[in-house]
Amino acid sequence: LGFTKALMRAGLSVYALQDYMSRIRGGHNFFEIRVSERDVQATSDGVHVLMPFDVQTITEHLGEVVPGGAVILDAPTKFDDSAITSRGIKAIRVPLTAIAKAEGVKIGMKESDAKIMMNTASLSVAAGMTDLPYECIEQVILENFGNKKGSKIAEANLAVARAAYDEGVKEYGPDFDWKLKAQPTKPRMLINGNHAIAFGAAAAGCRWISMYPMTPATTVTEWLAAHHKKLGVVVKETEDEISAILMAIGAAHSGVRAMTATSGGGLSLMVEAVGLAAMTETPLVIVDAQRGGPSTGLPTRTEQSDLQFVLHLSQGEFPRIVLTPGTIEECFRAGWRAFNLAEKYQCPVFILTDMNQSTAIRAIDPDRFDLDEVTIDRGDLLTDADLDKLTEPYLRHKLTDSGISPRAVPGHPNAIVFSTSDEHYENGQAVEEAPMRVAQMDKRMRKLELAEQDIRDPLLEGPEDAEITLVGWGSTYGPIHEARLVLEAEGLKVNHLHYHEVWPLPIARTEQVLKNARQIVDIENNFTGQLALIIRMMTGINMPHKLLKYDGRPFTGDEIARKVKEGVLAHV
Amino acid sequence: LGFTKALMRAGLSVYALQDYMSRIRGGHNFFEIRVSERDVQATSDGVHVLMPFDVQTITEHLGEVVPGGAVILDAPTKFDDSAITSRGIKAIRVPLTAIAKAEGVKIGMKESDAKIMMNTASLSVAAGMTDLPYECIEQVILENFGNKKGSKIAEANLAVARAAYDEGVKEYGPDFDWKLKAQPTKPRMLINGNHAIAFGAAAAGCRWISMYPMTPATTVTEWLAAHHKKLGVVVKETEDEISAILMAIGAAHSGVRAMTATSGGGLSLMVEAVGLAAMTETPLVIVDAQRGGPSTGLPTRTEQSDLQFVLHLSQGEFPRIVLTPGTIEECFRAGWRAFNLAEKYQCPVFILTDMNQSTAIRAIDPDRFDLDEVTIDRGDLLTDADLDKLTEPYLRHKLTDSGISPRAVPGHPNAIVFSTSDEHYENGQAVEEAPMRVAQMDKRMRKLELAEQDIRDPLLEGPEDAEITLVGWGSTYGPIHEARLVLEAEGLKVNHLHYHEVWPLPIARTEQVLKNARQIVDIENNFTGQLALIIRMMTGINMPHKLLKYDGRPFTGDEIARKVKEGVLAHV
Amino acid sequence: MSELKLFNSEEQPTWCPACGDFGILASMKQACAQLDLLPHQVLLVSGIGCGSKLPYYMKSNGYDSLHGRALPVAMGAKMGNHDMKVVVISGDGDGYGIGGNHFMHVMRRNPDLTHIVENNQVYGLTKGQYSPTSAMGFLSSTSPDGSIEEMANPLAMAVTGGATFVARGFAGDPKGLTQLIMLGMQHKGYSLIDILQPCVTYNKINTYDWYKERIYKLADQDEGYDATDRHAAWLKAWEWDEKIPVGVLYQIDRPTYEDQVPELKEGPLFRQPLQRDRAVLEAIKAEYY
Amino acid sequence: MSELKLFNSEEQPTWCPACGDFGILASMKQACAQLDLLPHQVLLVSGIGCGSKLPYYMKSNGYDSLHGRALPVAMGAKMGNHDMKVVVISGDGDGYGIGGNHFMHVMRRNPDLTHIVENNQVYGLTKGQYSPTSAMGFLSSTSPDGSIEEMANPLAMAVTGGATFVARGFAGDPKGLTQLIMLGMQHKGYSLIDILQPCVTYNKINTYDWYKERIYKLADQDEGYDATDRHAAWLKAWEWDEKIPVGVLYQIDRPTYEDQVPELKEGPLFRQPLQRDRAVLEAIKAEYY
Ligand SMILES: Cc1ncc(C[n+]2csc(CCOP(=O)(O)OP(=O)(O)O)c2C)c(N)n1
Ligand SMILES: Cc1ncc(C[n+]2csc(CCOP(=O)(O)OP(=O)(O)O)c2C)c(N)n1
Ligand code: SF4
Ligand code: SF4
Ligand SMILES: [Mg+2]
Ligand SMILES: [Mg+2]
Repeated sequence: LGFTKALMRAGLSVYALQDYMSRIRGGHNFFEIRVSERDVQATSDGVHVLMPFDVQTITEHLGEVVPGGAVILDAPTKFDDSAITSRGIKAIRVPLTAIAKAEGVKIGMKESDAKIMMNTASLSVAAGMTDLPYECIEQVILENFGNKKGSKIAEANLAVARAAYDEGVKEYGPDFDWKLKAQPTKPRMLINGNHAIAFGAAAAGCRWISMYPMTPATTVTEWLAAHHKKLGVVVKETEDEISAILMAIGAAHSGVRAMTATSGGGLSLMVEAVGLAAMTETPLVIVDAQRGGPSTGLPTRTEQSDLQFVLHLSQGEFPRIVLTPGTIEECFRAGWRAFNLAEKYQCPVFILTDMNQSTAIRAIDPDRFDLDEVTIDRGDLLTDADLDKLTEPYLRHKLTDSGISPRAVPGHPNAIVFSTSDEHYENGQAVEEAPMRVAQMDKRMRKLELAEQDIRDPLLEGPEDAEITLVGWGSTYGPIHEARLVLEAEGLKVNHLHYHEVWPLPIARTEQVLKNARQIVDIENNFTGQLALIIRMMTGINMPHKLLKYDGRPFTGDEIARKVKEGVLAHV
Repeated sequence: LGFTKALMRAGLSVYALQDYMSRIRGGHNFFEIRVSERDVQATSDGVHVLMPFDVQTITEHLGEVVPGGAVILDAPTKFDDSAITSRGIKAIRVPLTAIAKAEGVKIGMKESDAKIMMNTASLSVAAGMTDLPYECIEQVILENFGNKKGSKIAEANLAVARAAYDEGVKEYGPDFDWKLKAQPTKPRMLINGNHAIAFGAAAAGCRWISMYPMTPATTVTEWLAAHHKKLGVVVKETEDEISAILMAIGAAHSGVRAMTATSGGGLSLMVEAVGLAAMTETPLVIVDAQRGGPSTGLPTRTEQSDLQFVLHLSQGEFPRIVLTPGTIEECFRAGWRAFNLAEKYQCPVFILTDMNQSTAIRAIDPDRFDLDEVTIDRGDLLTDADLDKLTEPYLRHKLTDSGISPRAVPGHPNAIVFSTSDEHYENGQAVEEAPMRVAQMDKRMRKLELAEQDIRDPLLEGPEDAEITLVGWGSTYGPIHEARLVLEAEGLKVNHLHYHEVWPLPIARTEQVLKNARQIVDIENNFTGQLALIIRMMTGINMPHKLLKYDGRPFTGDEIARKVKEGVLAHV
Repeated sequence: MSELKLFNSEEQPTWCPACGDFGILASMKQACAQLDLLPHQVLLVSGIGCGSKLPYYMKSNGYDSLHGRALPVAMGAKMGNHDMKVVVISGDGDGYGIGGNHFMHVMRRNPDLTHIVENNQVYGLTKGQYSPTSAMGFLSSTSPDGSIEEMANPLAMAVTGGATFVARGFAGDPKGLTQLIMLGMQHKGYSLIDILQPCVTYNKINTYDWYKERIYKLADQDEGYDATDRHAAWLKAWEWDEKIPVGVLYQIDRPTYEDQVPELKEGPLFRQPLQRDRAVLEAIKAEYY
Repeated sequence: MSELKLFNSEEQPTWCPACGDFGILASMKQACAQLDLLPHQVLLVSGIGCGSKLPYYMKSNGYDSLHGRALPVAMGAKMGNHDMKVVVISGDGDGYGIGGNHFMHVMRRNPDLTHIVENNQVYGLTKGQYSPTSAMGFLSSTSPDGSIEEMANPLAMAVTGGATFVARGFAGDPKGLTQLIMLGMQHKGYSLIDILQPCVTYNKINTYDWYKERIYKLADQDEGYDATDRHAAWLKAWEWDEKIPVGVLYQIDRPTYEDQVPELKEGPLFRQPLQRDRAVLEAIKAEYY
């Protein structure tokens, strides 16, 4: 994170992706940096500096480094540099560990502890050879350690940084082509998708999250837990996901804006309760951070394979809303909008994100993280004042034209609130008779028609009259966006239809754009092309050309651009 | 049941549907009889004799009784007969309770106990007035009580029957038009769908069922429990549905043909484990007896609203097979075929039935309950002999062209069997690398392509060149079949496309029939027209005309025929 | 005390005549009235089962959830509004079987809930399968040769598992039961009230008479009994076949979960404003600069 | 005894250096070898978690199921083939948290399973949230002010809940642990072995030293201790803060579940033929005439 922050400070767009295996320590970790002046939305195939922290990484990721780029190695690393240099890439060996230990020992650290400062060393060398002002590094280190871990370690790191930085400037700077021209800029935020969602939820007045830990969703909760004092949010870890969603339903029934967050396996355990929320018309927000499936699958990899599941889970039929943010801004917006939609339509609202978006850190303009945009709409929620005026008995599930029944929470003398998972009369008592069953079913389903007008149209970027239309949803926004720019640069007329709110499906706009599209390419991080299937189910529009990736890795812009050109439209 | 059996013995086709509310006793129970010479597949709007056991029933079901028909009432019943007679229906008052008590007391029963024999009385009166030979009644009573509950009660019932029967013949027979002409016939079976499924499973060698009680699925288990000594089936009631499916998975992993049975709510709890079975390629049979949803919904009513759920449940993407029997014969076949498919494709197989089909009793020709048709195909299951020959290490998830990996069960010295819910190498060890992930994903999904050829085409009844094509699946077979005959009789050219094995969708045949169809009517017991949506998703074929019913009641043939004629093709 | 009739509902119970649940319903209403509560101050959260239908038949806020899931819903509702008297209604299959994990973990947390279990030692609504509290050898449609599972002892589990109030009642003794429910509702923390409830239709073993022959009131006899002694309570919980104790087996003081959640100090969570202080949010944004 | 190396796998454990799971893995292999078992005679069924990765690193039949779900899978597998030695591997969150309901009900049934719980009092694989066995006040990312839940006592629950063998081991004592695992695997019925397992990365409280300072071997001291006495075992299970007993707390004889299932008398279920006797099926058809 440190280096990325430094780059951002230097006014450069940064997108950093930390790749790690399903293990706690060890495993191969690396840090890749891609630098550019325009807003970067995705990892690129072109890495300029690779800082591997073990040998395995070099072999695995060398291919991504561009000619003229560099790999920074700890001097003693056992590896045949020719494998690197033969590709026209510099193999830069610096005694990273040695520097780290040396500086560490000076201030009386154990060698073993000092060792980890080699990361600081490696990043500082990179900074040095790319002419990044030393102040950037210094500033970041002070923040990272100075406050948190006590100034002693901070100084040790600074010493390491200084030494390594100078080495970078002196030894390798001269013949390294890629330079980071720092440019003045206003401060920007460096944040990942899960924090953006949690932040959005907090801004919307969420005061309850009950959950059970599951990667990659846990950080949503951990963020709220870390800020619970500031925000007055109650965080409850439960015995399992069944309890997690049920407690959220209970809190919501009492009138609190409540949510839960999980990943596929946990969502599978929540299925029955989602139906309960729908039947009792309880507003509920559920975050599903997708990962490679099925089952435990690829727990630390990314995928977009829960869309159909989320649309059809639980027995019977009921309205639900599904948001699929694809950028930090959209994550933030989904975070607060979900609560408004949940209370307006008194139904479950899903926020679908994925491993890639949950963990990928991006630098954005704080203004795009727009607090003024946040509105709070509790829908038809009866206030004490409203209830004071109530004369006839309160009917929780009153039949209305809109399908929305004025909602009271338990506690007011004028309104006994009764609800059940059984089909019910307007007053909530269980019903068997056909007419009321039909009326209540129709009432609930009417809410979906209304919600369709509330759902935001997919984003269309690029010319209306494009030759190629790229279709995607969620976290593929970044790489598809990049690909579109690449293809545009090559003179192709390409546009991009991005679904950030997918259900109820915005049918009108979908037909408007896709019926006239010349050639459509459906791009999804899954095997079956789930969005394409849903669009065909609802509109009949078929998208035979698909670019589907299900190896647990996110797309890159270059990859999409290349495949679209090559016309490789089958499974990748 | 007793009377229906009597009718069947008399060689008449019988379809009896016991309607009851979500309560144990009390509530309004009734018995309706419809008589016909041809094979009856569904309840009819035309009831000939209604035997209500309380007043509520009369008012609710009088409308179904045909003019000239009769309602048999207990003499003291408080009810204004004119409401009945005004419709040209006979109100037949017999001192049912009195007769019952009288005869009961004779043999020293408590009056309160004797009272229930009024059912026998009521049925016997009906038998008498319709000229059904007394022997039929006698025989049935002897079976029902004689053996089970001790001859004393049997005799009491016989006495009641005799008295009531004579009364029926003498007093009401003369001016009652509907007569049951008993005709000699070979013995037939009177059985419901759940028993047929359980029977099929038993015939296929199912030796394990773990389950948690849930209406209307429980009778599948109860049937196996009642026959466990004869069949050597182990029945395990568990703490919840999660445990139920997991134990079945464990037993299947050990090499046993294992199953579980539940309804929507329980299925919701099984979702995560279905993914486990798919990922570890464990053969598993799951019966889902649908009822009115969502959530607890209409627990004792029927619906077909779990189809989309079953096709998309659990995170990620994996192959599954879905059977949707619509007749007793198809239930029996699904019962045994499911195990062959599960072991051939090493994946979860669902049998979707519903409340209506689970409980509705029908008389069928024992030959149609065909034991010779039953085959046992364990797919690529390695025998001890195979394994003895094994030289190289055994690979549970070997990559093959067919996608099917030869399956060994744990226990043989030559084959260490290792499996995991994580994505894995061929030997079962967890994998992170992209190429093997892709290879395993492709391998699993290939099984679905193969299965598609194994799945039976939908049944097409009626002329190829029909003006109207009625499309349905599962338990709507009966009423749609009836409707087709009715419409045919009125000179319309109608055919019926019935899906009894729905996934993988038999696309070729579907397109062949529906692409050429003139006017299609999709008929489903749900709100959204789920089969129609799936067909559109997979073929693009749209069926705008829908006859959808979601009030918890099954369709009747007359109802469908009428609605199709009226062109009422919107929600009913 | 408030008026009993305030809690009467128009709904006709669909329970079998003489079902033990009638007595429990009566005692519930009595207890609420005698505690001077009003219908809108009470929230009954139930699962699914015969016993779980109780909220339909009593006028008060009610939420009939899912089979086995009443406890977590109730805890969430209580956390959302801790001014509400929240009572959980469940059956033995519901509360101890499918709902067992919530039972085990919610009691450790000690939220101020009263958990009533209508324990008829059978699955009633689904027509008579054995339940976790059915005795070994119990015959049912799923145990045709008799159950071969050791019967669960929910009271001993509760005493061991962290419940701060553990009691047993009998549906055949409305007066005593009313007292017990009142004590449970007055207790600050998680209170379990396991109620012996004859199922006249599917449990022909544990009948009114069967229970009457065995039960004795803790108060009557064990004068020396100390309900604050966890050890004594555990031993008492094992009395069954010959004599069955009814009354409060165990009761101690421990802070409730709500007491320990700082956010609830400013009053019920649902009353707290949604709008967050702009400065606070800006400060958090700054963390990311 | 069979050869230890037969159980060695090629896989490199991904556990953190010095993780307590290494010791448990070593003892598992030792126990199997000393019991003269061969890899194909053993089936390890695990959940998901750091500890649940154990089967990857030991050569034998293995089935890594779902988080919290190992027990029912294992019981099903055992019922399908009761000649197989089935061992369940789980973590504290896995076995007592999300898997709590299976824990509670499977032990009542007493199938012949050995249930090993690698209890590090924290959620390891998900990077350090508190677990049901975390102490009150335990600081973690989901309990920033310290846990406010009474810590679960799985041993007392097992003694109360019907387990027929209840033991505690320590990952830091491979010899003693091997012995314990052997005893558990030799026991006919459900045996729980709760293993104190230091998580060096996320549990900085319950470290090797913390445990070493407290544990004592039941055998060494309590000479007079009678492990067949449920009551004594329950009391023993409460010793914790100052001194922590390791060894067999409780062991009794009770028929296993398999013993009571008539269908299993003719040998393993999976060996029984699928083809049913035609006459039997025809007879059943006749019931419907
Ligand atoms: C998930 C789920 N599984 C099963 C059922 C079916 N079911 C309804 S009530 C019940 C058990 C009833 O027994 P108990 O909880 O003891 O209550 P009782 O009827 O005896 O009062 C069952 C299994 C359900 N509604 N939901
Ligand atoms: C249904 C489900 N919920 C959550 C998770 C995420 N998860 C994996 S392991 C784990 C807990 C690990 O703790 P524990 O069981 O104590 O094992 P340890 O890692 O400490 O050995 C969790 C919550 C999951 N895999 N599945
Ligand atoms: S079945 Fe049993 S518990 Fe249910 S209502 Fe009837 S008597 Fe009561
Ligand atoms: S996180 Fe803890 S339990 Fe997991 S491997 Fe590391 S030390 Fe072991
Ligand atoms: Mg019960
Ligand atoms: Mg743990």
